[in-house]
Amino acid sequence: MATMTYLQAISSALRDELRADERVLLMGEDIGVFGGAFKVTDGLSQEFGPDRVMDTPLAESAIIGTAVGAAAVGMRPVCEMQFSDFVSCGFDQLVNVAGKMHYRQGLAVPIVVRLPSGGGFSGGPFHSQNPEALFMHSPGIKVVAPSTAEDAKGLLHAAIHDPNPVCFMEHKHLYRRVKGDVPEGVFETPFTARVARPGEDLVVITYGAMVDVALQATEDLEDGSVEVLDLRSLVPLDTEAILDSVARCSKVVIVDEANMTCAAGAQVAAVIAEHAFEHLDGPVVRVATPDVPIPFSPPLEQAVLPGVDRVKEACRELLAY
Amino acid sequence: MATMTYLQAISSALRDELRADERVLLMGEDIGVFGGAFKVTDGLSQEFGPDRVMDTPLAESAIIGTAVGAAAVGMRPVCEMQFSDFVSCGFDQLVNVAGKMHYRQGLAVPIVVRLPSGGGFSGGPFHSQNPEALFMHSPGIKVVAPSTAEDAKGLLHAAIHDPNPVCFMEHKHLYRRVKGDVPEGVFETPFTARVARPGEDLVVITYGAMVDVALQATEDLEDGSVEVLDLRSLVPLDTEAILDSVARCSKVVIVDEANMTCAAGAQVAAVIAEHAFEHLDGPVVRVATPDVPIPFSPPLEQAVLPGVDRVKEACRELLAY
Amino acid sequence: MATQTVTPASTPTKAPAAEPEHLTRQDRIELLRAMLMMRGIEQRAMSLYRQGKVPGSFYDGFGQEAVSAGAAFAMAAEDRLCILHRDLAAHLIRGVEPVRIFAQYMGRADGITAGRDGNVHFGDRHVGCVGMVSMLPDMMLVAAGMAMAFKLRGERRCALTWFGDGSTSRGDFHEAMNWAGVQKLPVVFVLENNQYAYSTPLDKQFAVDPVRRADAYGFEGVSVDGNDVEAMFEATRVARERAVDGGGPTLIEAVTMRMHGHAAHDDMKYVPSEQVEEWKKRDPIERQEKRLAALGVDIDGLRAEIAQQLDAAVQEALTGPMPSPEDVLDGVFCEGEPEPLGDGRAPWSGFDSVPAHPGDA
Amino acid sequence: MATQTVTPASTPTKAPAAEPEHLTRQDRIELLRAMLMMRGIEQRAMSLYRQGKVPGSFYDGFGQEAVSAGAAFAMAAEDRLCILHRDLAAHLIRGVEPVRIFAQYMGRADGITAGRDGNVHFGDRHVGCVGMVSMLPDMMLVAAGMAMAFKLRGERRCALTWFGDGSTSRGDFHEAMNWAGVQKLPVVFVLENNQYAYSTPLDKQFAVDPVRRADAYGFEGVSVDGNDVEAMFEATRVARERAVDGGGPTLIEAVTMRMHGHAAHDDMKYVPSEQVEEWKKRDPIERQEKRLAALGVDIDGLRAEIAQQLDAAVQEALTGPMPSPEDVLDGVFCEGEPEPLGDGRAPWSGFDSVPAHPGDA
Ligand SMILES: Cc1ncc(C[n+]2csc(CCOP(=O)(O)OP(=O)(O)O)c2C)c(N)n1
Ligand SMILES: Cc1ncc(C[n+]2csc(CCOP(=O)(O)OP(=O)(O)O)c2C)c(N)n1
Ligand SMILES: [Mg+2]
Ligand SMILES: [Mg+2]
Repeated sequence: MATMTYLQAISSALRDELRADERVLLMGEDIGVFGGAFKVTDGLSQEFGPDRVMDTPLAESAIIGTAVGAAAVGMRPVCEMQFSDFVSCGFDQLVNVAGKMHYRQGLAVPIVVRLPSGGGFSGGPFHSQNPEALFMHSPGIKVVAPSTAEDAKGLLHAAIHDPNPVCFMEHKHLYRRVKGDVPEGVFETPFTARVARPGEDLVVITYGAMVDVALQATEDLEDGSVEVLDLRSLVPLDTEAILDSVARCSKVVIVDEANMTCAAGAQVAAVIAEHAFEHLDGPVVRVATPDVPIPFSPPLEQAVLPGVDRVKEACRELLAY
Repeated sequence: MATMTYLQAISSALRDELRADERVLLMGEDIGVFGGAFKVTDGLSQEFGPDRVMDTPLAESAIIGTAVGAAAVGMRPVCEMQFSDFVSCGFDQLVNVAGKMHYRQGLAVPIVVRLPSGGGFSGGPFHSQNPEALFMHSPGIKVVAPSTAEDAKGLLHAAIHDPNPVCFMEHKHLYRRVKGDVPEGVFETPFTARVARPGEDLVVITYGAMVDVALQATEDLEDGSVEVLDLRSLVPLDTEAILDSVARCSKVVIVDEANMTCAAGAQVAAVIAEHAFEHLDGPVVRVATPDVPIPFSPPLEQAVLPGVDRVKEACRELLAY
Repeated sequence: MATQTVTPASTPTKAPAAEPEHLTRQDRIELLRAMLMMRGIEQRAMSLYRQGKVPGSFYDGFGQEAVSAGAAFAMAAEDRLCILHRDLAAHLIRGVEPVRIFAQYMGRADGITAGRDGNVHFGDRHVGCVGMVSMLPDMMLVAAGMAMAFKLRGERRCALTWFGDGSTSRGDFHEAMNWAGVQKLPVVFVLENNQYAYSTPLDKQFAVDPVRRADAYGFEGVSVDGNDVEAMFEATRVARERAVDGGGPTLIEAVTMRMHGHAAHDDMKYVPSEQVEEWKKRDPIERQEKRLAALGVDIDGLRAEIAQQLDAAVQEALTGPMPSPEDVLDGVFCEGEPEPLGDGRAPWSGFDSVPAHPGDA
Repeated sequence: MATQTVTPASTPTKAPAAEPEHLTRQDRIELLRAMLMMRGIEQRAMSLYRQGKVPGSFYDGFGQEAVSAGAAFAMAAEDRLCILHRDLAAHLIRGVEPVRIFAQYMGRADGITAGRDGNVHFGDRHVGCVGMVSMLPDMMLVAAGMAMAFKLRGERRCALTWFGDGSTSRGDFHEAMNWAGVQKLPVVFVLENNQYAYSTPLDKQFAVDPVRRADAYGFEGVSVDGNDVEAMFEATRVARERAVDGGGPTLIEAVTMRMHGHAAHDDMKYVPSEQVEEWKKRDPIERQEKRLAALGVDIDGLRAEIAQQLDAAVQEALTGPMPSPEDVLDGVFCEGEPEPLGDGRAPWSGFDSVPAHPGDA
């Protein structure tokens, strides 16, 4: 066990993989000499050389497209989007080339696309997005979103070992604010949900940065005992764990940071409305960012991002239902 | 009133707008001399000239990006993606430049992006997609999806008159198979839902090509009287009409052709699970395309697309619930 | 357009070429065979389409057979290809059986994609090919990525892909060209300039012949008579040598003409008949036949042999089953170990001599 | 790199230029004023950032002031601009008040975007500017689209945008260049070659200086000393004339150096100190000051006047309110009639003479 930040956990997973598997190759803008916009790859180019920790041209479509090609001939590329927002520029290669390859022709595409995502620090409309739902809606792409340091490392190892395209949603706001014990060496965290805190009267289903918000919002709720379910993986989605929590708690609040419409939370709500109807003792409540670009100025950003108060309020109301 | 096909209705709306408003400009690949891959713009370049019915280079990002610029200085561009699948190549310009412009700086972007979408004719994985949910999840973009000839014309007029980016989902499978009476001249269909057939025991909520499937599947159901709600507009989503139907019918089947996860239907289900919980007498059932690329071969494609039988079966089961 | 003038000029002079340095008599016959097979398959597929046995739409490369035949013939077994929609001969040279291609067109279980993808959207991974997606020219980046891996691993291998004149307008063309230039990758880009992008003529796609762009990306660009299969082979052979020797990418512009509509439904009204007439005179198959006839090759015999083979393949394909919907949901994700791409057929005699490719595997 | 050699060569000779043909004494002072204001604003904003009054990150254009000042100065009131993140002087020339820029940086209600977008991500639509998005170089297509509309409507107007060396690697660069070339659009593309894309040096972005690409797109490409504001003006003036006269686009490469880190957090360790030292000698403001001092202009007076003005603007901006969350959900969509872009300030004396722009409006 070692204590490290969420960011250090990601770096350490990358280092371990580069050491263990010569097929692993990191690609991205400014990830080499500079160590990446967030310093996630700091020191790796010095240790493994510019060929394996590659500074690429400013070209997201090319980063993903060439990674697909390299993967097709046996490499295990791990691509970094400098901010998850910029994956919009490589969207086509990811959903149409990488995502559909195996179904169409049985050719595996083992690539990982690291997506530093999320808001909370005045990044504004283009440095705060949470694009995971776009990839949940695109067949053939796995999507994981760690909320703890341990899961950040374990899910990244599992993603790199996975023979499919995996979007690794790493939340920028957790990079240095979340710390935790992480097992030594290479280990895999399964693409399944995790009960972050057991409870009986209501379950908050969430992932990524909102897990911590949910835990804070519900730790001292005198109105009832609240479970927090950390999805960890969005594709595959752990429907069993979701339905199990709902069956036990009968009340659900779903929290995600992405814009509300057609978000991951919408899918979770739909699954519950269809498959857990009998167990529901109240409406399936959602807390998410309304359908606006993420504004820059702190008072505006704080007004749209789901925070502890909004989640607490939602839980209180539902418990009282 | 004139009787025309869904395709003719779209062409006639484009012709009327080109005649009525010199700011209107059509842009797309092969839409000029050739009249478009589906002949939607047939004859328009001859009538209005190559400047107003513009054959563009093969470049979706440029089609949308230059349309944004033209709109910013007073034009009303209507872009055609040759197939909706190819909007993936212009995705960034649409969601990040067009979609966020007005919120960020109060500058309107009156463009329409026509998206010939949907499957049913062995188009395969790249000529059958239904990308509407991607744009529902991206703030600042309106999304409409007509199911009848009249709505195809009225919604397209309204979309072109709208000062915002509008994705106009025109279903390829309806082009020549749907015929109907269409009022003469320019008229606007509001971005609201429409009760396609009133009913009392169950409501099927759907849009686009699935409206016809829903009507067929439920016309002769002895098990109960089924309402069919045609959403017509996905952004804005007519929540009022949805909740009203649910309040009256108490049972809901949601049908969409897109891949199921995070689709429009997921959003509709989530809205109902949160805001119509009291009125539900059964689970919110969804019928959609499973999360696979749309296969080419007829027996495979038919196995994944929602059809009359699957919808009928779903309604029967829910009515019996 | 530059391209328009380039070709007619270069042709008559080049046509009756002397025995080419790098092609044996047998090689030259194989080139013709590949072109004849391609045309024969596409003609049969077109009538199957008209009979309603080929679902969806149908695309062919009539008149462009030399481009894919000549280029693919220069590729080694361990090289990797992304073959496009006018390039059927490349699949044949790599070793794909005609019966599986007919099955592919008809959406049958025995097709390369087992009915999951359609018509030309396939590549047989067992012979080192990655099947194209529709989005053009996305495969340029995939080919560049394979070449990047070869270079990183120090392998003497090369990747090759084709794309059309219209596809050069897309951003991915640029990102691939620039990336390949910056990293000096062992990749060959074959620009198939067939004068049209669907209905759109060249002057609506670019102001300057895109072969001139190669220079601005820091590598070689050559314009070749795309209707001369031996010229296509030679240009590609040179480009491949440069690639595996560390000399970087090459852009080969194959100047040719799309002699059929964009797809089966397209009547090509937008093409001036003089243009078609002009290019009819330059049919790549006739040209190669003339050359070989002069060498005493029995052309009729070859044609008959191929016709018989293809008719049999059609019959066999017609008896094949349609895919079963049972497992239609399987395979979205890969479970277990990925199956690597296999090597392809490399019939060129130049590959017989082992020392030519030390260290390949 | 070609770019590296171009500059030092051209500088010393050009530096003490004779009275330029198209610039009055007052024009030359205005160019200096714009650069001084830009530097003064960014220096003050940087300390506001260090004091925690500027949220998020902060980008500046220290050392590149001549690029935006010189280019924007050649633009007419009715022209339209997409201004990028190193180009503050362009906003000032178009007429944006410093106080609103400070408010913008601090996310205040009086900022150009009223706190909705941050730092350099703004453009004042009232002065004919469309604010940049982060995705680079997306605005090239927006500028091309505005130019397309001007051409379709037969207006003698021009669109201009800036972008960096790194941005030339993206597909949208190509799609915009190609589209502008095919349609011969009245657009000016200013390639701001400041030697780095964040930490990435030029040789990792391209093998050949991208100014050489213009030729392959069918239009003019010129390389200019980006640290000479009068040279920037002149190149842009010529490009604009060409544009409005129907001569098509121009790519202007402004060769300069990013003298600060990519953003406030970036210590630039990756830049060799000799490179910085070399470029320090070529400061664009010092150079213009030398020229004007030689003409007897009171530089100190000008500096003092600007310092006073900016200090006052900072104080005023600091008193401005933060935006209220009440209407945070409004304005995602436009309701009612779109408000058109307004015309901007066009201080160049050349625009005083009406006949120069007949038919403009
Ligand atoms: C990104 C993208 N946009 C649109 C299309 C639709 N489309 C299919 S083929 C074609 C024309 C392609 O022209 P070219 O690149 O010259 O290839 P050719 O068919 O002439 O060989 C178009 C526009 C596509 N396949 N991909
Ligand atoms: C599409 C895209 N990818 C990544 C980024 C992140 N990013 C911001 S600035 C920058 C470097 C830009 O370099 P250059 O184009 O030379 O402009 P400069 O900052 O040097 O003026 C990068 C990679 C971005 N803004 N857009
Ligand atoms: Mg072509
Ligand atoms: Mg730069």
